[in-house]
Order: sequence, then structure tokens, then C-alpha cells
Amino acid sequence: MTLQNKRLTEEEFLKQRQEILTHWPTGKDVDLQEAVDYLKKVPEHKNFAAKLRKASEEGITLAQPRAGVALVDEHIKLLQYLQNEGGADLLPNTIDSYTRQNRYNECQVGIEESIKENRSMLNGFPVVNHGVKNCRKVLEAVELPLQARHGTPDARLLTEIIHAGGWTSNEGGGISYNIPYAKSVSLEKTILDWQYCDRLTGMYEEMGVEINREPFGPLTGTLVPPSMSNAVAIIEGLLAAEQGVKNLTLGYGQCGNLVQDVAAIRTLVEQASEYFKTYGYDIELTTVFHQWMGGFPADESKAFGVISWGAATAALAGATKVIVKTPHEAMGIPTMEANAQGIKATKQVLNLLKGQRLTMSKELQAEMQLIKAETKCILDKVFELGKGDLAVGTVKAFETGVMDIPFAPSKYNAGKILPARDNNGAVRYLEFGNIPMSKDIKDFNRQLLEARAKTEGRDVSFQMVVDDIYAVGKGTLVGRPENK
Amino acid sequence: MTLQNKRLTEEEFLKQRQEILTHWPTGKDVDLQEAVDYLKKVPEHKNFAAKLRKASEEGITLAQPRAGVALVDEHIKLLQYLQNEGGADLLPNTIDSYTRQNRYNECQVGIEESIKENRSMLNGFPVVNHGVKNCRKVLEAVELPLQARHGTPDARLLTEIIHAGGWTSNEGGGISYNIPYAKSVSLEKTILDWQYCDRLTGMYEEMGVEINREPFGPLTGTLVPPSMSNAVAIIEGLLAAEQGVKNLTLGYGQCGNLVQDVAAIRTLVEQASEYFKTYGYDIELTTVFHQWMGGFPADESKAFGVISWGAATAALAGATKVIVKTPHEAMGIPTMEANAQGIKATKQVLNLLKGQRLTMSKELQAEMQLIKAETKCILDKVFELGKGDLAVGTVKAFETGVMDIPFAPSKYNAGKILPARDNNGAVRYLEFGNIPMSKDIKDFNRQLLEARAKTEGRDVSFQMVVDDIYAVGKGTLVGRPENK
Amino acid sequence: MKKNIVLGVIGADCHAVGNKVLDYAFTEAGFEVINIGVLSSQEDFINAAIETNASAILVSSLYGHGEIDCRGLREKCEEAGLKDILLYAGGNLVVGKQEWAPVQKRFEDMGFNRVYAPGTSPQVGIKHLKEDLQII
Amino acid sequence: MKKNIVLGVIGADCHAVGNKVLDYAFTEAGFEVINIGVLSSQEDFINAAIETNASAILVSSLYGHGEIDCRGLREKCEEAGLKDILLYAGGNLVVGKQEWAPVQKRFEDMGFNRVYAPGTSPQVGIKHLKEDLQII
Repeated sequence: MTLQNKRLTEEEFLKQRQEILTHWPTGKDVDLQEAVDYLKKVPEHKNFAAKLRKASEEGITLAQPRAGVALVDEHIKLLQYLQNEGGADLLPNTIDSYTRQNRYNECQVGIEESIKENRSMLNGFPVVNHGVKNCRKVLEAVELPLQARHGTPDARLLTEIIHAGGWTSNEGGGISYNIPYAKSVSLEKTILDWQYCDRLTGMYEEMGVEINREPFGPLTGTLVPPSMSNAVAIIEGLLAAEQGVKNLTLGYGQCGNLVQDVAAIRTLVEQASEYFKTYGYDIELTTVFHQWMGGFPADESKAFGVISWGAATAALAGATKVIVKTPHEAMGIPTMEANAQGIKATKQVLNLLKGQRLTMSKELQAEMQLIKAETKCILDKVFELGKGDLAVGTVKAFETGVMDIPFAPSKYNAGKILPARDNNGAVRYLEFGNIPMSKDIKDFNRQLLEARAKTEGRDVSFQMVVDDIYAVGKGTLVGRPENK
Repeated sequence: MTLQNKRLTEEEFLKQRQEILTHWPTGKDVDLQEAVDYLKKVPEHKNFAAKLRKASEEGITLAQPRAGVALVDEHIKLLQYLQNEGGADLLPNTIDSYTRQNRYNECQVGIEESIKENRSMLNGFPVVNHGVKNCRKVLEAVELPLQARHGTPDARLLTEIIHAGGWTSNEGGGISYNIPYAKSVSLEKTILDWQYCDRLTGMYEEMGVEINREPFGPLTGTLVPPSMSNAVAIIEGLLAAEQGVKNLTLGYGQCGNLVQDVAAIRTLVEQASEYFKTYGYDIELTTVFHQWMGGFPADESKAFGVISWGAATAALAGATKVIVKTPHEAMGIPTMEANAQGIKATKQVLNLLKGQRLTMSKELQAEMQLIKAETKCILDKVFELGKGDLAVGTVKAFETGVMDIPFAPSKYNAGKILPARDNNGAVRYLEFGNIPMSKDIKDFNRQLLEARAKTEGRDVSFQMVVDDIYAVGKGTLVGRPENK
Repeated sequence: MKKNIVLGVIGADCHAVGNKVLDYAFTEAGFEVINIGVLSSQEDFINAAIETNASAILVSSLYGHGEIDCRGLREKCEEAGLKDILLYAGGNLVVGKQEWAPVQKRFEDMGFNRVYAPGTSPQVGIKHLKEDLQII
Repeated sequence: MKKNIVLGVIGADCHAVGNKVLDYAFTEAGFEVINIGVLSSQEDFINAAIETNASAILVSSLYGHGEIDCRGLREKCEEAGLKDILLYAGGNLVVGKQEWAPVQKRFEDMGFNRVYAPGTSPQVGIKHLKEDLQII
């Protein structure tokens, strides 16, 4: 199949589908019409798209944790706890890493070991192995909308199963679930595979069932300049829209400088809306803000500080939802209790800040203009490379380093750019690689980093980047030299 | 003695002093020249005024907890823990409530019971009973500057003892340690008594020892409109300056709306500086921001949210220091561990926000103008009532309700005004009592509260005030009706 | 006829906010509240109760010294002839975060009829007082 | 002569940031780093070690499945003729917050020479590696 940004035909879709559903025995339980009938009976308060719309209209920010364990009953217990004790507004099903690599046999080992050891030996819920019936069992055990959160380059079978299982949101995208999550899967392949997922979502929409789709905003979660993550989000939004997706949540991971973070969310909405309008898509757009995705302090009190500041930024930015970290973040996967603690701290801050927004200032305006200009430089070139076809352009943009995600594992990513913080903690481009920014933008980024270097009495260098990666874990935003 | 805002003569001061030092046997150990010699040997990093100056120059916000227990060795252990484990930048000595009422005999009972029961039976450090030598013992056991924090209407003996003991900062003032802390002590008396404390500070300054003074900003800590607390802070600053105080920290207690809180701190600095200049005082001015002083949620995770948001506001406002709450706040006096946790969460947020400020917007500008205008209405009338004498004017202002602190216990407070939050959570005047605001200001406050009432489908009423008092403890800033 | 109740904050405690809210809530609930305010001694409570023929004394303590301040109040009431007067206590009664059950027990042993943990709504006290005074 | 070391992230784990930083730090410290990157199998580590005659294999695992992924690595190294090769492991090796001592013991029992808790600085590993390889 040749990649192009065009809605899959029914024939193309069904041909793939026939094969996909055989990838694991649970695939045979998926029946689209039966699934639609089931989903139409799911009450509105458990529909992800509807709950996001309501939050957006009310101007509030919803809190959603990450959570998933190997066994169904344990997973239900976990979600119920996050709902009842934590007060989560939306529930996740974090999928384990074997499923993300389509290694369902290893999931089976993990499930069996988890039963034997009486603790989860998987870092998430192996949803393909558990199948449609168990997805519904989970949905019926809770009173909130459910989403799959994973990192699966080829999520076609997973997507079939979760939606048939009544989960009304799916995270991912051809870029955002490849470049940060895979080593050697081509972008052509993942964009095609996610066109399938988006087309399935589109079909549900056409059959009267609302399904939310959420490209993964933070990418590698580590010093990703807002213009790069916004460019990815807008592209994935446009690709999804072409396949018939109607309810979209675009995301961004906290960098830590308030003005930059607020500017990133606001420009994401403004710029994405412009592109949707230009290309004729009618999209219900909401946003998700990810609390700090980088290294966390091991001390739980300090972690609460990081979590709460993320919650405050989400509220001040006016994000529709915030993805919540936990006080155990530095230690790996949290206990149920720690997970609920993260939600409670977050919701307290969201409630205190209800209705408060960062007010417009010349600094905020300047930052918004900068992010928009940078994003436009990238997107213009992507369209140019694809001769108007966004899917083709995206593949070529990664090939040529026009798009480039810092610290990504994929060999399809150029890995030439380097980010670092300026004196105010905003993330700037230290090395542009082949990103086609204007000279003004390049000079401005450089100038900000030179100012920091001067403050610190050292040269702009990779050591600055390393210091920034570990800074939050050590208690600061900007990684200053130790002797400073 | 007749009250007037005029520096005490040496004769007046010494006459009082002779008597004051006999109020409890420890008074006889105070020797001013010996104290000056001792204080001159205190290293600079343990001098409160010097540390605040350095922080102000560097543009950072320092964190200070509250803490005090009955026995000297236990108190030292507590302060060392907050210094080493908590990472406090400044240390407090919170004084017990009997000392605050000069009931030193009851302190003695508390000290003895504390020894017997092996737990502190007092809610603070009974500094007068412990005397100069023990103050020095505490100072020598830590590596940070020390302050007394109390709530003592007549703190003359306490002030003599703490400064001779090497503590280089004292909280309080004739208004702020009377109206919220006493029931039937006249303002004349407390202003006179605090003139004594301020004069003593001035004498130390004249003898070459820097002592910081901090009027207590938050007053009753409950929905105090910023213009009222700023008016009190400016008056106490001016009264202190007249007595020779040079290093002043003016304070404000978080209300919860970011724009209003930042506006309050900034106007406090700007307006106080103008008054100091007008009246010819040369003052080194810093600010203190108090994390939320009202009811806290009992859940510790939620409390961390409140604490962290306070820390973020302090940083964004550019306050010189922040007074830290703990996750045990709802339960009363915290354990040592909980106290350190509050500091750690706070410092993490302060570090992340180092250098970040709320940028100027038209909303911030408008709020600053409003606070300044309201404060000026109050201060103009105070000067008018005193026929130019600020001390006399203050007494008359409270008599006539021109100054009026909400929810204060003092019978010298009119208690006619009522505050409530607007739709954004900013604290407004619901009832003005006799506060002489312009019609524009009154109309504007009323209009904001009517807008909230309309949102909530009820009338502006005392129930709204009650709902606001308990709102943060229940998880929100604005106390909306339950059925909303 | 409205029942008289004496309300106040005991000891060297000057926390006035809750006191004003309790005054409002109990008044709204139909009681005649004699509010002696903050910084009140045991004698202040007893004198007010005698003068107004009160049915109950509601003692608040927010600053952690409640245990010292409340000791002997029941005995002094008895001596003053307030034989069956209801004694309620609430607030932050002790220093620090302690297990609630033993605190409650200590106050009940001191002769208090009802003892309230931090954060209790005024409505709970109102309900109990109506029960204890057999007001329907 | 520089010592060769194989660096990689084992299993279905795609955390690349630490990997890139370790590469930088060990290279700076004078080692020749063969970085096989994320999503590497036991075989990938062993093949790279054989091809480059490496002195040590540094295994990272950040996603909690390290225990499953690392099992049998020592035995496979032996089978492949890598008799005395140093095996180091670090990252977030197990699912959830667990007591560290038993985790370390489990990995040592699996044949790892050094096992690192979450948050360990690269400098600690560099120091150990120099000791273990007797580089002064």
C-alpha cells in the first residue's frame, strides 16, 4: 500500500481488518455492529468524548492518572480505588510494554507469573490477551470513561479490542507512538497502521458512536521544544481528521517555564484550529497537559511540589485535562495509594484555580508568536516535502531531519537537534540540526542560550543539556553547574 | 504616657525598661552592651537582616517554617531537623500562647508537665521563662538566622530577651499583634508597647547591630481584603521606622487568587516605599508571603496541593520569603517530620520557579490600581483622624471603624465589615462598615459580588462568607452552594 | 422558648473565626447564644451560664492547650451549682496529630458530654444538642 | 588502550534518554562505548560483546520488567564463551516501589556483578567499572 494522506477505502480497511483480527485469538470476538450496539448503551457519563466536551464548555480541567496491572480483577480494584479514593475524573488503562511490541506470548508469561507471584509482573494491562469481554468487565466496574494509554507502534488489534470493549478513547499516533517508542519501525508503517486506527474511530463516529482520539503530546518527555511537539500534534490531528476522527485531544508535556507552557497550550489550540479550518475538517478540539515527564525527585514531598506545580500550570493554561504523576514517580510504577495521592494533590490545586487563567502579557504574547512562527517553519517545509501530501511529507521530514525529536530511540529519527533551557527555564533549540527555521529564530534561540552560558560562566555545550535532564530530579529547573 | 508617633526619648525608654526587666526573673540577665558585643560576634549567615538582603538582591524567595516546643533541648532538636532534613532557609521560634499573654507562671506549669509527660504540653517555646542563655544555646546549635514568631500584645520583655539572646528578627506590631490576638487590650497600650520594642531595635541598629522587624501581615488569616492588610502593614512599618527600625519585612497572607495575591505583594512594596520616602525614612524593605492561613483539607495530599500553590504564588509574586504550612495543618501542631515535608515541597516549587515572575497584564495592573486606591482611602482618613499623627489616627480609625479587621476577637475592633470572594476567588468587601472608600470602589466591589451571587442563584449574604471560610478545607477556593 | 447556651474559646486562645461561625450557626438553629468570645477562663464560662440559666456550655479550643485549660471545669460547674449542665468541647483539643479515640476518652473522663474532632461541621453539634436537650 | 563496553536498554523498553546520557558519560570517562540502544534482546547484547571483545555489558531497564528480561543472561553469556565478562544492571529494575536490598540480591543471584538502584549517578558506575577492570 502506498502511503498518502487520504481516507482509507472500505475495501482497503476490510482487507487489513480480516488479517489483523487473526493476530491473537481474542481478535475473533470483535464484531463491529455488535460493538456499536453495545457502545450506544454506554451511559453518557462514561463516554470520553462527551465528558471532555462538558469540561471544555465549563472551562474546567479534568484529572486523569496512569494505571494498569496484569490481571483483570486487580486492574479493576486499582481503577475503582483511583475513582473512589483518588477522585479521578477520567480513567486510564495503561497497557504493558510487551503488548506495545505485539509480543502477546510474553504477555501470557507475564500474566501467568503474576498469578503465581501474586504481584503484577507486567507494567500494565495486557489488553489484547484479555480481550473484548474483559474490557467490558472493566468498564462496567467503574463509573468513569475509559481510555487506553500505551505506546504501541502497531495498535490496530488493540484499537479493535478496546473500542469493542466499550473504551471510548485511544491515545497514540503514527509519529508519537513510533519515534519515542520504537527503534526500527518505519514511519510509513506506523502512519499507515494509525490511519487504520483512526479510520476505525471514524467508522464508529459515522455509526453514531463518539470516540475520542489523543495523539501523544510529550513525545520523549525530555526537553522537547514546544514548536516541535506542537508540529507533531497538529500533523497527527490532521491525519486523524482525514480518516474521520471528530473528537480530538491534542497534548503537550510540561517544560516548566509558566509563560512557555501556557503559550504552548494556547498556540496549539489556535494553530491547530486554523489548520483544521484550512483543510476543511470539523473537529471538536480539546487539550491535555502532561505534568512533568522527566526525572522526578525521589523525596515524596518534593515530588508533591512538582506534581502540584504541573497541576497549577495546567489550570492557568486552561487545558481540558491533565495527566497526573505520583509521589513514587522516581521509583518506577507507583502503588495504588501513591497514585491516588497524586490525583488528590492535583485536584486540590485544580479546584483552587478553577476559573483562573494566566492573563495576557507582552511576554506571553511574544512567546506565543515565537512558538507559532517556529511551528509554521516546520509545517511549511513538511507540506513542501510531501508536495502537499502531509503523510508523505512527514516521512520525508523525518528522513531529512526537518522534523527531529530530541532523545528519541528510533533510527528513523535524525537525532541531530539538541535542546537546552534558557535562564528562565524555557526550553530552546541549542542545535537545530536540519530544522528549517528562519535566521531570526535561530539567532534568538542562540542568544538566549548564550545569555545563560554567560550567567553560568561556561560555554554552551552538551553538558548543559545533561545538567538540564537531571535538574528537576535534583530540585531545580535549570541545570546550573554545581560550583555556581 | 500620651500616645504619639514620635521616637521615644532615652529617658522614657529607660524608665519603662527598668520596670519591664523585673516582670520575670530572667529579665535581670539582659545587659544591652553585653548583648551588642555578643551580637557583633554572631556570624553574618546567622543574621536575619543580612540574609534577607542577600535574597532580595538575588531575587530569590526563602522558605521559613513555624515551629516551637516547650523544652530547650527538644526545641533545638526540632530546629536542627528543619534545617538539615527540611532545608529551611530561615528558622522560627514560635512562642507558646501563655507567654503571648504574659502568663509566665502557667508557662512554668507547661514546662514541668512537658517534662513529666515527655511530650510538649505547650504550643510553642516559652522564651521568657527560658531566658537569654537558652536563646543563645538555641542560636549556637543551628546555622541559620533566628526569629521570634508569636502574637504577643505586650512583647517588651520577650523582645529584650530574644535580641540579647542573639535572635535577629522579631515578628509583631501594635495593631497586628493586638486586634487578631487579644480581646480587651487597648490599641493605645499595644502601640506604645510596640514603640518600645521598635525603639529597642532602633538602639541596636544605632549600636551597629542589624535587627529585622516583621509586622504580622495576615492578621486574622481569614478573607482579609488586601487593602486592609496592606494599610496595617504600611502603618506598622511607618511606626517602626519612626523608632529607628531600618530593616523591615512587610507581610501578606495568601488569599488564593493569583492576580490579586501578586498585586497585593507588589503594591505593598510600591506603596510602602512611597510612604517611607514621603516621611523621610530610609528603610531596607523586604516582603513575606504567608501560605494559605485559613482552614486546610485534612487529607495530606490535598494539603500538599495547597502548600505548593502557596509556594508558587510567593515565587511568582517575588516575595523575599514565604512562611510554610505543613500537611498536618488541619490537625493542629505538626510533627517534626510533617513540618519538614512542608518545607521540602515548598522549596521544590521555589526552585522550579526561580526567576519566574507573573508578567504584567492589564488584569494585574487593574488589580494593583484597585488595591492602591483602596489602601489610600483608608490611610488618608487615618492621617486625617490623627491630625497628622499616625499613632493617634490609628487608634481613632479603629474606634470609628475606619480600620476594621474581619473576624478579629478584639473588642477595640468594630467588626462591621464582611469580606467574600468574587467569581474568580479574589477577596472583596461585602460590607464596608465605616471604611471610607470612594463610591466607585464600593460599587465595583458590590458589582463583583453580585455577579457571583447571580452565578450561584442566591443573594449576597453572610452564608456566602461562611461558605468561603470553609471552602479551601473542603477543596475549593470559592464556597459555592452545595447543590450547585 | 429558646434554650440559652454559652459559647466561647477557652484559655489563652484567640482564634475567633470558628467562634463567630458557631455563633451564627447555633443562632440560626434556634438557640439563644451567649457568646463570651475568645480568651475566656473557666470562671467566665461558669458565670455566664449561671447568669443566663444556660442549658449547655460549648467550649472551643483551637491552639492545642485544651487539655490543660479544660481540666476541672466539670468539678467547678458542680461547685457552682450547675449540676446537670451539658459540656461540649471541640476544635484542635491537643498539641499535634494524635489518635482521636484516646483524646476523646480523656475529655469524656474529664466530664464532657460530647467531644468533637478537628473539622467537625457545626451541624453535627447542633444535631447532638437538640437530641441531648430533647428538642424535636 | 580503551576498554570496550556494551551499553543498551533490555527487553521491550524504549527509554532512550538515560541511554544517551550514559553513552556520553562513559565515553567522556575514557571507555569505548558500543551502544546497541533501546529494545535490545539478550542476544543483541551478547553478539555485540563477542564482536567487539567487550569487557563489560551494561544493562539498563527503566520500565519495571527488568527481572523477567534479565533472567538467564549470565548463563547465555557463559554458553557464548563470555566467561568472565562483567554484568552491570541499573534503572528501575522492578515494578513498583520495593525495598532495595532484596531486589539487589535477586539480581546478584542472577549473576550480575553490580546492581544499581534508581537515581544512581553515572559517576558511581564509572568508578566501579574502573575498579573492577583495575584501571587507575
